[in-house]
Amino acid sequence: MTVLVDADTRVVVQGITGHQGTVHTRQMKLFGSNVVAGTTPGKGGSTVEGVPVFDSVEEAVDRTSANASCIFVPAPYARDAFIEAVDAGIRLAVIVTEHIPFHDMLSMYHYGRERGARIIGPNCPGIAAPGKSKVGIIPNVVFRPGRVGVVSRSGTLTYEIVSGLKEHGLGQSTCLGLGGDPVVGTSFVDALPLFEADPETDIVVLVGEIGGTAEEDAAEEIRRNFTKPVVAYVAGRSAPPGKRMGHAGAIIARGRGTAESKLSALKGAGAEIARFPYEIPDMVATRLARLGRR
Amino acid sequence: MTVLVDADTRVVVQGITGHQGTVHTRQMKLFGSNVVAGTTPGKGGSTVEGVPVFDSVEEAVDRTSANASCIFVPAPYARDAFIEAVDAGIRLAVIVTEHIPFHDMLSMYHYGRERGARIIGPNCPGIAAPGKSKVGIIPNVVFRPGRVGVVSRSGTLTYEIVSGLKEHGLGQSTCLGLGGDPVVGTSFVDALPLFEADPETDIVVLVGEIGGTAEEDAAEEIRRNFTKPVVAYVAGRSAPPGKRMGHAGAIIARGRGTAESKLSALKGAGAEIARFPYEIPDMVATRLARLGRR
Amino acid sequence: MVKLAEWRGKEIFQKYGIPTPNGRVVRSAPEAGALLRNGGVPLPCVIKAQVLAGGRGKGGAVRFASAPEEAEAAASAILGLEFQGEKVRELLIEPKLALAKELYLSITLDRSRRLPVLIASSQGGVEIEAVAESALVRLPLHPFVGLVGYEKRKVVRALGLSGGPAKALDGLVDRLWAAFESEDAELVEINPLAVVGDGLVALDAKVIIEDDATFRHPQYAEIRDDRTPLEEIAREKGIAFVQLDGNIGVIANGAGLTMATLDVLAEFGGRPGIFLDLGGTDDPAKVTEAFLLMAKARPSAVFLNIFGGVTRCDTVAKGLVEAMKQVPPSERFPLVARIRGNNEAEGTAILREAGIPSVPDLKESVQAAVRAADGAAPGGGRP
Amino acid sequence: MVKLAEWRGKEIFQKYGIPTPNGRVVRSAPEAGALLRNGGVPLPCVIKAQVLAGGRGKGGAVRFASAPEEAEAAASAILGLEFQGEKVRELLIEPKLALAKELYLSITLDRSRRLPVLIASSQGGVEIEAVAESALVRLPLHPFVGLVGYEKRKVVRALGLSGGPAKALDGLVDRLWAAFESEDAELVEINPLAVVGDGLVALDAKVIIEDDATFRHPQYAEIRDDRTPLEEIAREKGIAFVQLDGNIGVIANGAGLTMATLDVLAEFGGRPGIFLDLGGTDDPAKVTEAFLLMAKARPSAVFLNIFGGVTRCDTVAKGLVEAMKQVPPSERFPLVARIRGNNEAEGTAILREAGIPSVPDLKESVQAAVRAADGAAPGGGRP
Repeated sequence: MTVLVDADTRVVVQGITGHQGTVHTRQMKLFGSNVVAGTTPGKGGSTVEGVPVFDSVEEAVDRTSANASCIFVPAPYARDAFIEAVDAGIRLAVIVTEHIPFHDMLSMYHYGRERGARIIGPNCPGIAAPGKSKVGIIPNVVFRPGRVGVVSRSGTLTYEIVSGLKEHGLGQSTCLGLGGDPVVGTSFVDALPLFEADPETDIVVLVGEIGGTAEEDAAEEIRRNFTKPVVAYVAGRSAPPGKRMGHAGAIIARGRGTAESKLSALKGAGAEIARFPYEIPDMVATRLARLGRR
Repeated sequence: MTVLVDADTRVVVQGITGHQGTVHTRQMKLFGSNVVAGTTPGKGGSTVEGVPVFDSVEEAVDRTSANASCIFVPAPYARDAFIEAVDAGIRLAVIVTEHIPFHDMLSMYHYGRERGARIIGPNCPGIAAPGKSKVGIIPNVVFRPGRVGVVSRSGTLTYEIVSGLKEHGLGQSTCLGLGGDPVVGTSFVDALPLFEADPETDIVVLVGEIGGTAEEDAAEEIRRNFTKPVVAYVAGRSAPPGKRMGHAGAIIARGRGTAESKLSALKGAGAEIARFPYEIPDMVATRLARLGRR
Repeated sequence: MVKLAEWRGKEIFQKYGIPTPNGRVVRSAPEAGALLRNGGVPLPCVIKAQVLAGGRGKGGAVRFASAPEEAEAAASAILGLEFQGEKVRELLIEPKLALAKELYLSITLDRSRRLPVLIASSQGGVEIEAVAESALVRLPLHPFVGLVGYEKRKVVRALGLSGGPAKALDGLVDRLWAAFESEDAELVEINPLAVVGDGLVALDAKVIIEDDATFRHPQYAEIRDDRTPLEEIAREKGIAFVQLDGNIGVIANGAGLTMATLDVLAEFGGRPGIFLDLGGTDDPAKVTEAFLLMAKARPSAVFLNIFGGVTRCDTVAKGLVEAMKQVPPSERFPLVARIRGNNEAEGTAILREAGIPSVPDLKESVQAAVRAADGAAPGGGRP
Repeated sequence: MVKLAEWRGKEIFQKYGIPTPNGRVVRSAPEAGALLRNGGVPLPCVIKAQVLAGGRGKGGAVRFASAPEEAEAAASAILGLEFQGEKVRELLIEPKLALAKELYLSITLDRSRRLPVLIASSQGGVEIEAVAESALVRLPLHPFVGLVGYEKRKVVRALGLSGGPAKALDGLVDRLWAAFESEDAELVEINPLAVVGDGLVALDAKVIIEDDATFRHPQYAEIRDDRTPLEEIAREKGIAFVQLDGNIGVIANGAGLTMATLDVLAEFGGRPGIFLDLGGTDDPAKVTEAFLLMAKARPSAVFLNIFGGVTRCDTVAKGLVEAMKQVPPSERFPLVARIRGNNEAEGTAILREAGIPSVPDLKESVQAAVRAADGAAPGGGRP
């Protein structure tokens, strides 16, 4: 397995008959993902993009042995959808849905934790392992298989950066878009050990944002346990304090959460800092060359 | 480690300044347990039976490295006491307290499960590994070190049976009194794998009661995964249906929960059935002799 | 366990917003007649005995009436009835509703999974034990998350609902769950849950509150259960006391030991008449009270089987000796004692001094107790 | 995020049983005088400006009065004030209480732990950011179990309470927790929490409700936030729109890309004036609306930076071309576009046809945008 997904990943799409569910089912299939089932209550028996639709995840798992879920269900029903997936035995759920109340996410996260189920997201691009499988919505065009791991709190900025890597001939092992909501199922701290353990990843590009302390926590994890090189970029250095930038939720508290705090923590942990997205490919290439990998 | 406790077990007694807390702290120490701390809010700084008392479990763990708790706190506060122990890092709690509402136990059980903390009890005798450690209230007089494992839903009936084993020269590896409440932290099904994995246990005596389906579930576990011999006794064969016998909670549903159902399930799983408590020692001795252990 | 009468269960349902018929409780036939004549409950109506025992319907204690006089006659007929020793003292009078369907819905505890479980069936109105397992849906519910969408959809499917009733079910199961949780219930059961027009109505209510949770709900502690008068006194004193058909009184500590004692007694031809479980105590006065209570039940003989743990042998011995002094001559009984465990030596010495030998072997002591009971006058004391 | 005015926060506190002073809201000085003359609020009283911005106290917008006339004068003085662009329109008048102590208590979210966190300090009445970390207690709370005994004891110790106030705290934190949970709050803050006599009173209330949860609480969706009028219109259209001090408008999709764009702009000397995050959309009409909104803010130039994912390049291009047709001549602006990702070829073709080149390189496109802004009249459109 490459970090979280590989060719054995069998995806059920919850909310497959919705517009985004349908569009991204097609995109996942084009990427090469094994999308085995979809669910929409009341629409069981139909097919979407050649994928059989079931009324419940339980049925989908029974009939297709799905082992990962991609959730497009609208925010008010997302909590229920995730619990349904867990109860049906799913242990990896990518939640694409945005605007899920964080109170719901708290109960989802802790329910999942009790049952051993991992959430990626919500409001996230998801997971893509080029040449293997994609669970989520990252555009297919940006990828190429390789040995660079990418982990990010952002959406489109991730696409931008992965696309830049590709243009410079730098392929990716796995790209993880964690989402930037106040409560995420998988944080940098949770994701880094997966890349550390992945024999197919040589270097990790970490893409952060101002707000919260996920990057500071990541720095601590890198310092303590992470042995591979890290190139980090933190967006929002020049954002005005006190204003929220979309869903970045720049709540800056006691000196933590600022770009300065994040950059100095990451630097202190041994990460190389890119000042702009377009600097990343060269830095990665140089570092890989030093490792003798390129 | 012998099943759950051994000489490295460091016990904190929650509610140590209460009557039962004090009495059993002394008994545990006489047994040889390493009781390192007690707690009672507001009584920090005093000592009970030579054991330092703290205001909180957090303090007790910080100062004494306690790693198991024995809870005597009254029922209305027992849930809070257990959560306090888990939050302080305790991963094994024997809850002696009786009359804890099962709704509280549900939240305790699932909270503990999320955090990886095991409950024995509530309303239970606890754990005793003769010659090593005791966490709970089983009378010290009944024990002698040996290789018979005992696991039971009953209190005094367990003492009766262990005492019988001792009188016949049959020592025990670990004795686990699980309690007979509607919701217990550790059931037969959870306990049997511990005995299976314990190199110091040659045979297990399982003591059940009518009501619930814990014995039927145990039979299933024995059939599938348990390789050591089992001698089983189920109390209440002649109890009238529909009447509750104390806290045994004889809710008998759909043919399960009766003595017949339990006995036939256990027999079907290969356990030897004792018809009366006083038959157990001979059956154990015979079986051990066949194993070449006596 | 505090079993609530139907009308109390319906009060709880109303508190949580579960629809019930708009009924009233009466305690006499004239009261029933007046209620209906004043339009307090519209006609036609149903008159239901408020007893905890089952079999009301078959026993003629649920009747319909379409005029006040008819209702009055029905009420006076039902108020005379008795169910398993329980006399009918209260009647619930409700409007008779036009039902399209009778369903079953309940929440109780699944001990094995340590989860509440919701049980639903489209076959309501009959004892749930009589419904085939294949016609039931059982859903374990997580206490931290309650009922979620897919579970409700399963219930709707199991009950064969659609349209208005399906929509009504969505909120109804949430409310039933809230009642189960917030009232510390062991069981909340609606049987039948009726489809009435476009909605759902709870035609019956069976609610059992957990004894141990009455510290959070003192109102339930006052409610009488289906206990005999002696059982009720015992409950107040914190002693588990169960009356049966035999003639031997058994006093033990702990449910398991009590039941094992019973098994051995039965093996040797004894007929247990009372079980008394002392539980865990170190107060000799409580032991004395237990013995005096036992004496009131007039056993042919009493067998005391104690394994000292929390309850120490000397505590029991002291309490017993004190009780023997207080039992009136007319209530005396032959006694066989066996005390083992914590402080066994001290306890045995106290008993020996009072002329009561302790027989340490279980089989022997039981045989002695059976002999003592057989030798005594049935139901009578030792002269 | 829906920030509630103090009086609304206190309404919520009252709903959950958290004691607050018994105050009233007025909107004019005569109304204040009448209220006090009628005894609607007892004297002496405190008059507090109801604004979301901080610094009320220092800004003279919290005053005391011991007579109706004095209160009327204070009210008319405060109603004229403005805080960070927010005019005082409402006053809360409350009885002045005799305080023994001012404490701090709040519950908010700890993102790293994914747990709510309770923060308490004995140093209340000042900005919590100004309180030393050593004078704070932070307790992570589990959403499934709430506050348990040992946590409450920690809070009592941290606040230095005993007796009546300590007892009052026990229930108060449970109620604050209930408010946080049930109202889907991001923050419930009591600062100061005052010891008054033998109890505790919330003298101030800061409650922030989560935007995403307004589907469960439609009443909050109506409440205006601290947004500018254009920001308010954007919010209604589901577009993230932030006004700043510079002159370049930035339209991007996704918060991360928007911020990265800003970082690069700043590097090349650009001064961003408006950020507009399209988010995820595949509706060209929404893109058109966003552009028209941007035009109203009169930027010197606009830089469009889109990486197509959910929002496809052709959707954006279509919307942009349509907007360019609708923007009135007086509001036109120079535009630099960069569109990459999903349907890049289609989007680029649509733009090219409309005479708008897409510059694929980020650095080059930013430099072009900065040049365009520098060349344009400040704040003005292209002639």
